[in-house]
Amino acid sequence: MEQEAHQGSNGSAACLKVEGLGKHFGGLVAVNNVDLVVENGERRGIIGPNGAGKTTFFNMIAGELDPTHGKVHLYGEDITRLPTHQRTHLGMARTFQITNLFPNLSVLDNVLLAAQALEKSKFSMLRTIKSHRHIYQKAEEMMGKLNLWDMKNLIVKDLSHGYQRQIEIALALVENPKVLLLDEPTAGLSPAESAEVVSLLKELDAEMTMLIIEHDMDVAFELVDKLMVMHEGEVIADGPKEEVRANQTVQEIYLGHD
Amino acid sequence: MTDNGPMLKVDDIHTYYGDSYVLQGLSLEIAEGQVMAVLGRNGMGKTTLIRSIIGFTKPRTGKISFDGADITALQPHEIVSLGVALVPQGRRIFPSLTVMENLLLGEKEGAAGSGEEPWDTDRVLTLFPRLKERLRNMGNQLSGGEQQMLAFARSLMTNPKMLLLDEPTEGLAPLLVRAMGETLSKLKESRLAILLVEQNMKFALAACDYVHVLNRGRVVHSSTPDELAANEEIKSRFLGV
Amino acid sequence: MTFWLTQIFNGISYGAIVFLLAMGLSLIFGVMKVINVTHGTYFLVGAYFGLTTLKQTGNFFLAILIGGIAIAIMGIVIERVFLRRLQGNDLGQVLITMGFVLVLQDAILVIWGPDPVSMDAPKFLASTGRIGGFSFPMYRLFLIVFAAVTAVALWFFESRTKVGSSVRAAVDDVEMAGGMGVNVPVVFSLVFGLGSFLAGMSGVLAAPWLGIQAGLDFEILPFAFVAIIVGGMGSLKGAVVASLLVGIIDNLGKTFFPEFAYFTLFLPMAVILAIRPSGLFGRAM
Amino acid sequence: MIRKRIVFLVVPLAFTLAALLAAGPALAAKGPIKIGLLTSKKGVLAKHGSDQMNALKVFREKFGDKVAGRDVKFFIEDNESKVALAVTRVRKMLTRDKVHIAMGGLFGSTGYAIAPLADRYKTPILIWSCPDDISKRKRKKYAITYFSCSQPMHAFAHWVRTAMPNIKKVITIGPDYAFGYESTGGFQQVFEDMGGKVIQKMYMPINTVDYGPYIGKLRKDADALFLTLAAAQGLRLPKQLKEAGLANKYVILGNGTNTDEFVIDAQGDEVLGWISALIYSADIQTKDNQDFVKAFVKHAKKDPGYYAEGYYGGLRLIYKAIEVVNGNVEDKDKFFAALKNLKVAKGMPAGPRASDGHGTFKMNVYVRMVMKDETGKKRNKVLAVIPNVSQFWNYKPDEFMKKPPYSRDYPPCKNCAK
Amino acid sequence: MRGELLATRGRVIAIAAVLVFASVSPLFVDEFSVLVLNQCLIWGVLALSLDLMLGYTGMASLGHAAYFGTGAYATAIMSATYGASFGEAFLVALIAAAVVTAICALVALRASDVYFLMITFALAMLIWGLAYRWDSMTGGENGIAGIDRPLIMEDTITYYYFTLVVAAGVFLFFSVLVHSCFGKTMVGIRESESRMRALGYNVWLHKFIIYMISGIFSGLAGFLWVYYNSYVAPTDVELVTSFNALLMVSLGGPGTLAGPLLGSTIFVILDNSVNMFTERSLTVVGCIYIVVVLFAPEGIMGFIKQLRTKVGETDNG
Repeated sequence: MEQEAHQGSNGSAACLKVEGLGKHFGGLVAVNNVDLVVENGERRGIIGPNGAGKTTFFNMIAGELDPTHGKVHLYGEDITRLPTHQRTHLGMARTFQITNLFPNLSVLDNVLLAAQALEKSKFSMLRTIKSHRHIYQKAEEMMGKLNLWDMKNLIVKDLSHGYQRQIEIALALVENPKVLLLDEPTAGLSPAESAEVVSLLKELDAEMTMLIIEHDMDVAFELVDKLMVMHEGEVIADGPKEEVRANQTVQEIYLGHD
Repeated sequence: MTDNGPMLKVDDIHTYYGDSYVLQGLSLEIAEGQVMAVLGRNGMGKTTLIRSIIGFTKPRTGKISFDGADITALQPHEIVSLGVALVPQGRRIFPSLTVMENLLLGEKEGAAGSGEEPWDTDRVLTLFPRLKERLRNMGNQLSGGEQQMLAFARSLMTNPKMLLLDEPTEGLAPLLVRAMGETLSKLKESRLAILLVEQNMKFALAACDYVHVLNRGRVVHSSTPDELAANEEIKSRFLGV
Repeated sequence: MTFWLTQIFNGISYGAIVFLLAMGLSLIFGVMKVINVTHGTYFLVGAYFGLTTLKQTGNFFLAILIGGIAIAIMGIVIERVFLRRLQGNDLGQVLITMGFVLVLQDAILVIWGPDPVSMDAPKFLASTGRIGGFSFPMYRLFLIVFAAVTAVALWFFESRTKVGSSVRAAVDDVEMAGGMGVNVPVVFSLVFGLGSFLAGMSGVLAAPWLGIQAGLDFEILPFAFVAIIVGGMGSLKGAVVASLLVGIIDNLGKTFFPEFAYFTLFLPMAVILAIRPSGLFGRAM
Repeated sequence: MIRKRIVFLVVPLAFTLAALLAAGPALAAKGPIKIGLLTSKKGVLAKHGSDQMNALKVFREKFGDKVAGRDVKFFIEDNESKVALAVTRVRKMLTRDKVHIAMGGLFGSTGYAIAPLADRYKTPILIWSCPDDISKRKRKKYAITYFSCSQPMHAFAHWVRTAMPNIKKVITIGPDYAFGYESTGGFQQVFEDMGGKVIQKMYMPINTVDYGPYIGKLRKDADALFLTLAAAQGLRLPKQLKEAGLANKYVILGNGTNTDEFVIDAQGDEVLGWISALIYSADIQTKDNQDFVKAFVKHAKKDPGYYAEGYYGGLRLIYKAIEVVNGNVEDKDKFFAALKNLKVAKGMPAGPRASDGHGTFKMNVYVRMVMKDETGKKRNKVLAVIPNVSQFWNYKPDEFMKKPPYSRDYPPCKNCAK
Repeated sequence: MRGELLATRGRVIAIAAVLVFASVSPLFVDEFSVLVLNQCLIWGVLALSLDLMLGYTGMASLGHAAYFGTGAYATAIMSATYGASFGEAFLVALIAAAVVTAICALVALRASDVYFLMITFALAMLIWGLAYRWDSMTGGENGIAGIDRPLIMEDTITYYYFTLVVAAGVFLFFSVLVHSCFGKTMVGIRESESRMRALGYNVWLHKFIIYMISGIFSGLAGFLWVYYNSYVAPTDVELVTSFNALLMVSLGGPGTLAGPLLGSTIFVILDNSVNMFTERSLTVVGCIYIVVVLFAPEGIMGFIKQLRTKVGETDNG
């Protein structure tokens, strides 16, 4: 019912549709029967306390985990059992909550690896990435945009956490994804750095659909239109952000004040 | 001994996790019977603090002493035997042990002199009656809430002088969170020192006597819970609420 | 019928030796994640220790005990001094255990010389038993019983004692076991000592049957490896079932397809690996 | 910076080069006569190797390091019981040490692996293991064998048919490589030509640990087992036969390696009564042998076996050949011709040798039975001596060589199917 | 930029120096030294192939003797049993190595870490079992003898130069490979598999390809070895061969191309000379294993790198 209403209101097809998704680990129900519809160009947040099942849910959408039950559709195509790397080819990209880069490579090599991920040339055994002009330019452009170009030759593990978080996003963006999944993009950042990331994300192409897990309410409110609140593996609220904020249960269990 | 100094003293520790520099000169003290909350957003070093105290991740420099003894370089089991108990994040129940075995694993005589009745299976099961029905189940057959109770219960079985709680309310239903708060206040009466690391600010502030806020591996704010509750700036800057 | 009985009995008795060896390997792998290539050489050195004891005292059962204890001590020293610093470095651990294989093989040459030697079982075990038309060596029956008793004892130790549950806890989550007050370094030494003990003991037990001879270590080690790979590393049940399978398959394979004698043994292993990489009873990785 | 880099590379490289050169030969025009000896000091054949090394000691004690007026230098290489390594080691003797002759090889297969090196480096090799075909169909210009694996077995089969006519049906068991095939094949050939029947043939890997499966398959209607055991098989199989209660069920015949002196002390009483044949026994009652045994016991504290005598005897042949050419071993063709046409009547513990002109020697074959002497020590008592045995037995060499070489499948087991 | 150029120039000079040394030295040393150098090259090819997996991609294989052995046996069987020519044997050896590697990779790639070690180990035992027992094909314990090189390569020095050209070719190809697009993905997989997947790489496929390359080139080393030794036996396929290959890589320095070559050179020279000085060669090699693991986990190249950074630091300061 609600899904139809969503589709009707914009006339656009759902970009991401999740039906009855669930994941059990032994006796533990991490995610239970979650439905979610994200429309094209929509920015949707998922919030909830630690252990609510957000990351498990997220990983099932990204393909890192196989759901116990339920389905995931991307642009109408069933991707429930599709391996992660193939989802990327459908236009999906993600970031990690715990920074997940190539620590012993330079910043440039990190971004280049991302930039060639969807190119056939990644199998080329005789030519360097740098000799593929368009890949190099793609990386250069993205790094320029994020002010990372100056540090292109630095080794990632030597950089500060703040820069690493930015590279984390750069790797996801360099392939121009249609759907961007962000797992706590500002985790561990100072307010100033956090604000930078927020403004960076806000400036992104408005057509890009985003699904954001956030812990930081301010970040979530600034970035998204709609919020889904998870708790103990279930959805306890889903709707426009103001509505969710006002929700009594949400107040009670998540925001931590009455 | 304990009367003169703090139960736990963390003095300017610097801890690295792999290549990343997590705790950057952190200091704090907890007295006997005190419930100390440590708040902070993800990635600020809360769990690393717990890991440093219990001996999982040793600080590169700095000193941690417990009950008058320097524990900085001790093995985890030695630290536990001095009277520190851990309720870890994610519960970390042993899946191939039954509930009963999980409990008995850490069973240990308590430190004498507290005057308190020592913790044994009967007493912890009175505190968490739900575990009673599941004693023969394997650790991985429990629900999330039950696992959390078990994690709590087994840590008490070591009859500790101090509890390290790493997000004990993670993933618990409101009813259970409330029960957890009650349990904490009961434990506090028995003069147990408690270090509580939390994301759930409401729960933490209600349970603690004193609160530290962590940011990037350092304590950036210390006050009573009421003061912090009133300090909107600190809350929004460092806790994101 | 007698033919089949004999073949299966032989298979089981060989499985008994393989079990004793494999169980130690499996324990060590389960708790420490060390692929202990030295294990076969422990078996051989244990046999030599047993031999020396038997020569000195004439007591076969004391020889079994001393063979086991000597190797247990050796294993504990190697674990404490070398393997412990390499925790988490899988490859380093494997390579260093290979280094010890070579050093120990050389030590055998120096200490006991290159002579192949044999060891006599006590008289009462050296006879041939007979049930109807089916005759069998008593010593093999003794091995089967011995292995069965050991399996039960290990099971009891693992599932019914406090130390046993500490070991299982360490298999599940070493760090958290330490966080519960389990003395992990001691558990490691204990497990390595127990595993080595089993290896040394099985060497002595096998000696009256297989003889003692340079090269025996690498003749028997593959069987133990197949057993723990098939059974699942760290699993007692797996080691029992797989050792019996290995013994019986090896026997029937050699009987019916002598040219593919090893293939009949290794192929089922490869198939099981392909379907269940963690073995029949191993925990999923 | 670059200079430093070069230093880093050049230094180790220079060291390598220096090491290679330093160890290289500083060849004088006519130094000592160099004899290369291959043995096994490690692995499953380590014991055989130690017997060989003791025999070398006895030999040097007796004949010294001087022959035909020239000094002799020995180069010993250890192939660690690995055939593939034997190739590398022999190659080293021939190229680095530039030995004038090499001797050695345990395992029949080693002989086949190293024989081609003789021709390649035009250096005589006395192949000490007994690869049949090197003196038959796969002859080399510069390789000669000490004897041929099937040679004693031909004679033995003849003896068995003559002396023990009741033994008609035999099961053969042997290790699954050249030595096993040739020993078994030689026995079967003559045994069946003389009306006996081989009713079951089994080959098993040398590293077989449990013989249960093979023992379980033994046919009950045989009169005797013919065993060929190598390395540790001699320890395990007798025990396991006894365990299975079969030790007394069959007459046990076999190759002399089964109860060779290298292993006989370690074997139990289950081998008592075993009858075997080989080119040697410590029990040979000649003066030459008694002297040899005495000298050997002094070094080894045990009796010599065929591994010991063979090494000693082989060295004796080499010295003889050197004497024939008056120490002029540099003329390899002449030297090898001398070796190939050698006749030695005296001083050989195992009796006289005479070249058969086909690349190996004629010699005595001893039929032995394991018995205890008055001190309770097990010995290979000589039951019979078959003198001057040729590798072709009494077949015609040309016809013999038209047949396929002994192998896993030859001679075929005509009487095996039930 | 300058530093990079300098480094490249240094590398080129170093490679040239080694090449010159390798091509000139045989003219000045005795035949045995040429044989030893030849061994260094052949084991070097094996070590390089293994390093592609171990050092660059982070996949530690405990069973490379299997692919080496497949190449070796295929060559021997073709040459000795079927009388195939050098070229035919070459083709069949590589195809056989590829097929066996593909099958093993399909099984082994289902596991990772220590389980991967275990499975590659088990698969190598299977191949050894075949070599040891499949008598009618492999000659079992006898091995296969009498593999003759073509007449033009009969000579030790000629074959050495042939091996040198092949090894140099392999080195050249590998150095292009590790710097290529695909080479970067290898390092990416070593650094973070999950990130590679999230970026859209079919990590399994990449690992499979790397495994294949590594296996085929190991087979090539086996091919070279058989024509070198004219003989193949089950001991060439046994566990110790796999371990020695790992030791060579670890000794020289995993994740570098010079390392495996250096490691194999040192190992081969030691292996051929240690028993000239002592009877206790087993202990010596055993101690090398232990010392490398404990004190030189990054191998000699890692040590040199450290030293260089130190020298560089004192230079600047």
